[in-house]
Amino acid sequence: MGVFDVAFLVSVLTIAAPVLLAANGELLAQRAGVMNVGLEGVMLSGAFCGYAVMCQVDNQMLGFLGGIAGGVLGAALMGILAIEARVDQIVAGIAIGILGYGVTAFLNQHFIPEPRTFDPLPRLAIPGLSALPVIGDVLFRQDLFIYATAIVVVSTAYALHRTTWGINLVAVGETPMAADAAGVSVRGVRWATVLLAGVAAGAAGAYVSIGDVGVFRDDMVGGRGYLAIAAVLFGMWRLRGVLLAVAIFATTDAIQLRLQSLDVIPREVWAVAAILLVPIVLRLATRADGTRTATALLTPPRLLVVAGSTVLVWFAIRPPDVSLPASLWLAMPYVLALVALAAAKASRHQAPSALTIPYVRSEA
Amino acid sequence: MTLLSTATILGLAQRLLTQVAVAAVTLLIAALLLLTIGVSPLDAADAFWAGTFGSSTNAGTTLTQAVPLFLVALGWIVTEKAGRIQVGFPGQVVIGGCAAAAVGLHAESLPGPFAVLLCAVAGIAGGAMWAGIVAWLWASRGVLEIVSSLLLNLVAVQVLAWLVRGPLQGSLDKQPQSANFAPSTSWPAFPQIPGMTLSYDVLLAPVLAVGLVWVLSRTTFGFTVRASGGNVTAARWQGMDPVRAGASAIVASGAFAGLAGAALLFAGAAPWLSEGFEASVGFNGIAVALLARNSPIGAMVTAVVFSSLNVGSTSLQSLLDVPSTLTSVLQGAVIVLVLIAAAVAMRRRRTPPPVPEPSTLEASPRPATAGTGV
Amino acid sequence: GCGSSSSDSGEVADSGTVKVGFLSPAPRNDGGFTQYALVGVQDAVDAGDMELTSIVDNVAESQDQIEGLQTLAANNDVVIADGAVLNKAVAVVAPKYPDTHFVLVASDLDEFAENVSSVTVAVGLDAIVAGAVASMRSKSKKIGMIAGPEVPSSTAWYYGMKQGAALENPDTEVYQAYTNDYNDVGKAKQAAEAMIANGADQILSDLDSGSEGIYQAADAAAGTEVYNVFALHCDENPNIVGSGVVSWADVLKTSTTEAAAGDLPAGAISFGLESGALSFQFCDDKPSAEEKALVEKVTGEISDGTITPEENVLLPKPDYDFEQR
Amino acid sequence: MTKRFGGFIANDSVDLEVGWGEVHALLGENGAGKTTLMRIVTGLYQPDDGDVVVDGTPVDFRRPEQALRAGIGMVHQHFTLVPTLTELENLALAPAAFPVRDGRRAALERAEQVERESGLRITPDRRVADASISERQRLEIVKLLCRGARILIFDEPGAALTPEEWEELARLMRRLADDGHAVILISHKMSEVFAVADQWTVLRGGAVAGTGAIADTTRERLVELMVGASIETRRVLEPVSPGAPALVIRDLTVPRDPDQPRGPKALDGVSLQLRAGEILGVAGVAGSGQAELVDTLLGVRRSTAGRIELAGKPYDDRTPAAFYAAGGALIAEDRHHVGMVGAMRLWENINLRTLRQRPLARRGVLDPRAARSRARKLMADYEVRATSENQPMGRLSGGNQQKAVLARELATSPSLVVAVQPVRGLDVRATEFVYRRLLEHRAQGGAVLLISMDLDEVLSLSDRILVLAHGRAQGALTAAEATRARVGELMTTQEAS
Ligand SMILES: Nc1ncnc2c1ncn2[C@@H]1O[C@H](COP(=O)(O)OP(=O)(O)OP(=O)(O)O)[C@@H](O)[C@H]1O
Ligand SMILES: Nc1ncnc2c1ncn2[C@@H]1O[C@H](COP(=O)(O)OP(=O)(O)OP(=O)(O)O)[C@@H](O)[C@H]1O
Ligand SMILES: [Mg+2]
Ligand SMILES: [Mg+2]
Repeated sequence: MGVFDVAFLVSVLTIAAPVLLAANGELLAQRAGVMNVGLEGVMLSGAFCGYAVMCQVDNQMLGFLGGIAGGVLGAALMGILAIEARVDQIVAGIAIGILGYGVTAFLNQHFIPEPRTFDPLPRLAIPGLSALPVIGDVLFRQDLFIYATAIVVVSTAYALHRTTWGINLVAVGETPMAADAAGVSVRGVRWATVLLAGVAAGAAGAYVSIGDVGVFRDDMVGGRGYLAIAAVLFGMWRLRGVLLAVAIFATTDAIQLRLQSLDVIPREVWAVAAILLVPIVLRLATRADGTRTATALLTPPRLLVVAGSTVLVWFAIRPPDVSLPASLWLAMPYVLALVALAAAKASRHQAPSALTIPYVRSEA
Repeated sequence: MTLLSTATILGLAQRLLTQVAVAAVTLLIAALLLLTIGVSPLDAADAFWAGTFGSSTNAGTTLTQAVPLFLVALGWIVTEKAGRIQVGFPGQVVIGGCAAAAVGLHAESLPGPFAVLLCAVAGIAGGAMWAGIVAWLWASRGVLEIVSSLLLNLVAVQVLAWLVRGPLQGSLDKQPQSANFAPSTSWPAFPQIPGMTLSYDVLLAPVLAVGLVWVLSRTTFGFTVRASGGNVTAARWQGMDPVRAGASAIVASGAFAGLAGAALLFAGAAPWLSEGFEASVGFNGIAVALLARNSPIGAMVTAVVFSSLNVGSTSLQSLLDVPSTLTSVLQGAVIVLVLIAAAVAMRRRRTPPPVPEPSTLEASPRPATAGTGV
Repeated sequence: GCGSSSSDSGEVADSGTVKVGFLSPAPRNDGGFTQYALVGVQDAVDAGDMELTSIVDNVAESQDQIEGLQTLAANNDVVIADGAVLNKAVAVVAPKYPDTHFVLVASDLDEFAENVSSVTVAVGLDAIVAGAVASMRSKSKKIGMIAGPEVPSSTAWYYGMKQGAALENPDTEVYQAYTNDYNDVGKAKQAAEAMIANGADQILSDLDSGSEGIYQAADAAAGTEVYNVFALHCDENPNIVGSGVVSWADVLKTSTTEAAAGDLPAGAISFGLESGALSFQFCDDKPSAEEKALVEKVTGEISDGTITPEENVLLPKPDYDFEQR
Repeated sequence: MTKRFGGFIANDSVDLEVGWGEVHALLGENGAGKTTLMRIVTGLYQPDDGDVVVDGTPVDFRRPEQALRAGIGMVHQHFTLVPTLTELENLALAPAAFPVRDGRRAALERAEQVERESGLRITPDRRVADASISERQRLEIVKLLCRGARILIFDEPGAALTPEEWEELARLMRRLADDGHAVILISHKMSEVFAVADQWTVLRGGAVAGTGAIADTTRERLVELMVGASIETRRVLEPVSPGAPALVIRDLTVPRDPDQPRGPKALDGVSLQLRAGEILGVAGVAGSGQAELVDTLLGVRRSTAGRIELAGKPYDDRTPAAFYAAGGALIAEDRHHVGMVGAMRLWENINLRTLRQRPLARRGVLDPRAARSRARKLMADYEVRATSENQPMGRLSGGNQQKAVLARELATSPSLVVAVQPVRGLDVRATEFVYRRLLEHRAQGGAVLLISMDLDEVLSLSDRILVLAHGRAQGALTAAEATRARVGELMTTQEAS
């Protein structure tokens, strides 16, 4: 009985997709200087609006459009507060989080008389590619949303690095004064990215409700919005970093669900954990000038990591008869993220300088 | 001279007007929402008042519940002054509460005041320790405090989930709750108030507010913290240690949050540890501080406003069957409106901010050129 | 709509009408535990001279629960505290309102109180039957249970199924998984997929609206069968075999009616198989004769004491007045 | 044009007329309103009253973009570049009609065209953060030219440049004017003004004090218009017999990149000695190691070899705190970044160090009243103009910020003053004032390490001059030996292979 089989990989993708899409949108907004900690509320708005539209027309395409509209609505509120009224973005985000929950739950209770269920998005096999062993099943037998997410991520990479728009966006988040002086509308760029983030979060929310399972429940986004924000921060505002972060989160989450059902942690899990620790150890052993030494490992925190990996290797050879509490597994992605950040000495990739700082050109 | 004073009066009047306008709009929205579900707004106002300040018992509850919010707000203010963006309050409240609970469950034999103090100290230590991780990661590993604190929040939730199912589990039917704390460990309540709902910990609020203002404005530590917050590089070049100042500020803010955790458990009505005891105090505390424009004194007022929203919503539910979701809507709407009002009020008086300072989100506590690293 | 009526607040009416208040940590439309309980209370209210004055739902935090209970207690004769986590909050509030009768659902108080009756259902007994049936129907001899938070009333299903499965076939493996939320459909789906990938082909869902996720996982994996709890939902999905039916509505109707009449004894009351509140039921076309017989047999043996519940299958008995119905 | 900030009138019915093909100098004391006026012209501020007319058409700019469209561009003192982007990307930064296109290619073409026309060359793939000040300035100009600016405004462009760089810029300004552009130059240096400008306008207290052609005026007349009186600018270095060594540096070696101790060196075996009562000038083109020397003295950068002695004692444990404790003071080059906290009040900034010590602080508790009154006294002594000591430092005009920094650094009677470009951005009077202060300091037995790229400044103030080139000390000259030619020759010594 393998823990890491095809079904596992598929579930990693399913868990990752909505978080990734939302994080991708949020990344754009944050690179332009606007952080929306109320992303959870925006996703909920998308989830509910998608569901509400489905209840009316029972058409998934329109449902997703409804979800996107819901996301844009939430994002527009953020835009008004952060860009127009220039209030503190963190409080604005908190408010949007509360509102997103309250409004959707309220409308759901009072305006949708009977809870409905719909079919989730069908899985589409891509002819040819889906026949490939393992990869075919994992990557090319997915639903439309997952394909769309992949396309969006690739286009984001392109837009950020290969277009004038990307340059303008980075400038607006980094030195808005310079962008303004060059005639780039700081307001315009920020609005565009905030609304795009709303589109992404709305679609991701709609996937959580009508795409993945076909129902809506109060608060059903269940923290995915916060996870998306954590991914952007942990990814150090780089698309690659965000991808990695979401992959780590999704993988540990999927493992966690797997392992809960088993009484004993199988050997392969220990092996994978040990393998994951190796790059961290190497990293810690690397001096600033690039040389590797064993002596660099002799500080207490580093010794701890080394000792930990030794234990893991031992466990991989002789699995101990333990099952760990679910909480430990649930906390694992975040602990891993912290260890990775500490090991990476992440100071080089910095936050966009103008993140959360409203742009005021002169006395208004 | 006269011109100036007229301007000041006009400004004041304008601010007052916007406040009134906000209140009016919020009430209007509330009234409309209530009407859609068939509740008379007047009844609702009545129930809200009754639940929050209508009786001294309820007023006590409202004030007591404002204390943790206020403490977290103070924590935010400290880090804000130091130019750090630490959002780990939910986690620090949780861990502070857990530490306090762990001590409190074993402190029944101690005399009352001593046990109360010990639990408070344990809470402070727990919160400070949890924030200490953030501070360490920032100061010596260059990890952005906003990132690590956010991740640690998510870890703290799991620590609590494990504790109440494992080591601290203590109810007859194995619910994820601890046993009740001994009465001797709880903050005493004002005996004058029926129901003993007002704990003495409210006295912490004015004392700590004034204390914090004093520390920030009148001590070299506060001065160093503010200078570091204003311009890290300049502080360093002027012979201060902005890394230490920033790290101390983060730890201090964690201590405030930890104390809030202890207050939630030992000064509230529910003397036991359970999942979710944090009750969003961590994030709402930030809002409390920001709505008070980061003034410790102002935060006392905004904390009471927030807590009355919360207490009042419970009473709206139980008296008029107003659904809890509606009260969330109202809470969100109030924050949004207050934010907009503050922005409008500031618009007039706003001059451009001083020459751009280096970003407050700057990751590396030392400039990249520094060779004196660890 | 929730079909509740608003009322004037104020003192408990002098008239004969008994005022009832209801408080729940979950949303009232959770499609499960809370919703069934409300149906029972409503039935009782409709049948007797009672009035359901208000429903306070979605109160997750202890302080809010205490406040909610207090406000309800001040304005009602009977207060239903519908959820195991309310045990401590009821213990705090009840002594302050000696004239109000509290009905605590699905949990016991740590200490006896004159004006509190706790009503629980021995779901673990149902789970034994369900476990035996699932084990018999399983081809892979791997069965599982998925619940929300890991709390005793959920783990009871797991331990019961384990005991029941062992009765039928000692080699059957039983898995458990917790999504931490009775209503998170997506998580439930993923948990079910993981369990199916581990080989399980019979899954019991101790979830409310989260069950939908399990149905979908089962739809995607041929041969997977699903069991519900609390009520039969045969029309919701073709893969549903049956349900460990727990009639919370009946339990609550009985309790509310008795409490209103002043007949409900203080202390703990556990509803078991005999009371009819608990039974394992099949969807019509599903069971073979053999399986039907198995249900009869196990149910009988539990009732006559041949099968005694193992550790964790039943919640621990409180040391005060306890009544098994 | 009239512009008010609250009750304060920064521009008071100012008239300014600039013709095509001329270089127009805009002069005035610190805080006279020059920058404010130009910010209005470029759409950064909205005027309270008045019009801007371009080519006979009244225009109304709400955004810098509109000004740029009308052909007006400004090189700000604080560059409007994005440090994390490359030079080319900074050029490509523009509102794009069709944003999914990659504007880099077009930008490169335009940059090449500008290079052909004006000779200005950029390094497309270098990150702006890695470029020097003059390289950034050049990029700013290229940016404006690429966008088709015909009226170019330079706000104190000379302040950050070496003499050579200034010469080059001056030639460029002339050429632009000859090509028919209009150039507005804000400057405090008469030499600069007389070298390039055709016309002048002097602002005083926000109003126009006079205007005319350069050919018809004299320095003295302009200075008088600016400050209301003529200024004694002749300086005689009274001979002072130098005392004990205040600063000794032996064989100091500092790597360019702290992460690569064995990589290229910013300072390579530099030695120097500075005695009490002496001003040692350090001359050199930008990037010759001056910044690293200061960093190392302050302890924010590590040396790989060499010793430093401060006031006769070894100074090995180098930190800013130890530097000040040993009697050091620093007038930093980049005051915004390292010298002040813009959001804090003037009195706090003036007392940034003293506020943490006796007598302004006892046992960690401050005495704000005493600190305020000390600040007021220093403001009077050093002629810092501000509405009050409570004004946020960032709201002072640039020159007054510099004076506040001077007050802070000189008032504690340090034994060693490290002064880096001390008069950057100061008006004539303030400049004279600073020089006087430094000389007074010297006369009282203080030592001054004067680091400047302005040769005249170094030559006129120093007892001895050390020339840095490529991180090496190329020679130490006494005041008597030092001539412009001799120093200039040493400064441009080619790197030994
Ligand atoms: N945004 C503002 N808010 C308030 N006061 C301002 C603002 N901008 C400028 N001032 C004030 O207006 C006056 C004129 O400033 P301005 O920057 O135009 O002077 P300047 O002539 O450029 O001086 P300097 O030579 O020092 O650069 C100063 O007293 C300054 O403090
Ligand atoms: N955003 C702002 N808010 C308030 N005042 C400002 C702002 N930007 C500039 N000022 C004021 O405008 C004036 C000119 O600013 P600028 O940055 O051009 O300074 P400067 O005097 O030219 O500086 P320097 O001498 O350092 O080169 C200063 O008085 C400054 O305080
Ligand atoms: Mg200026
Ligand atoms: Mg200036």
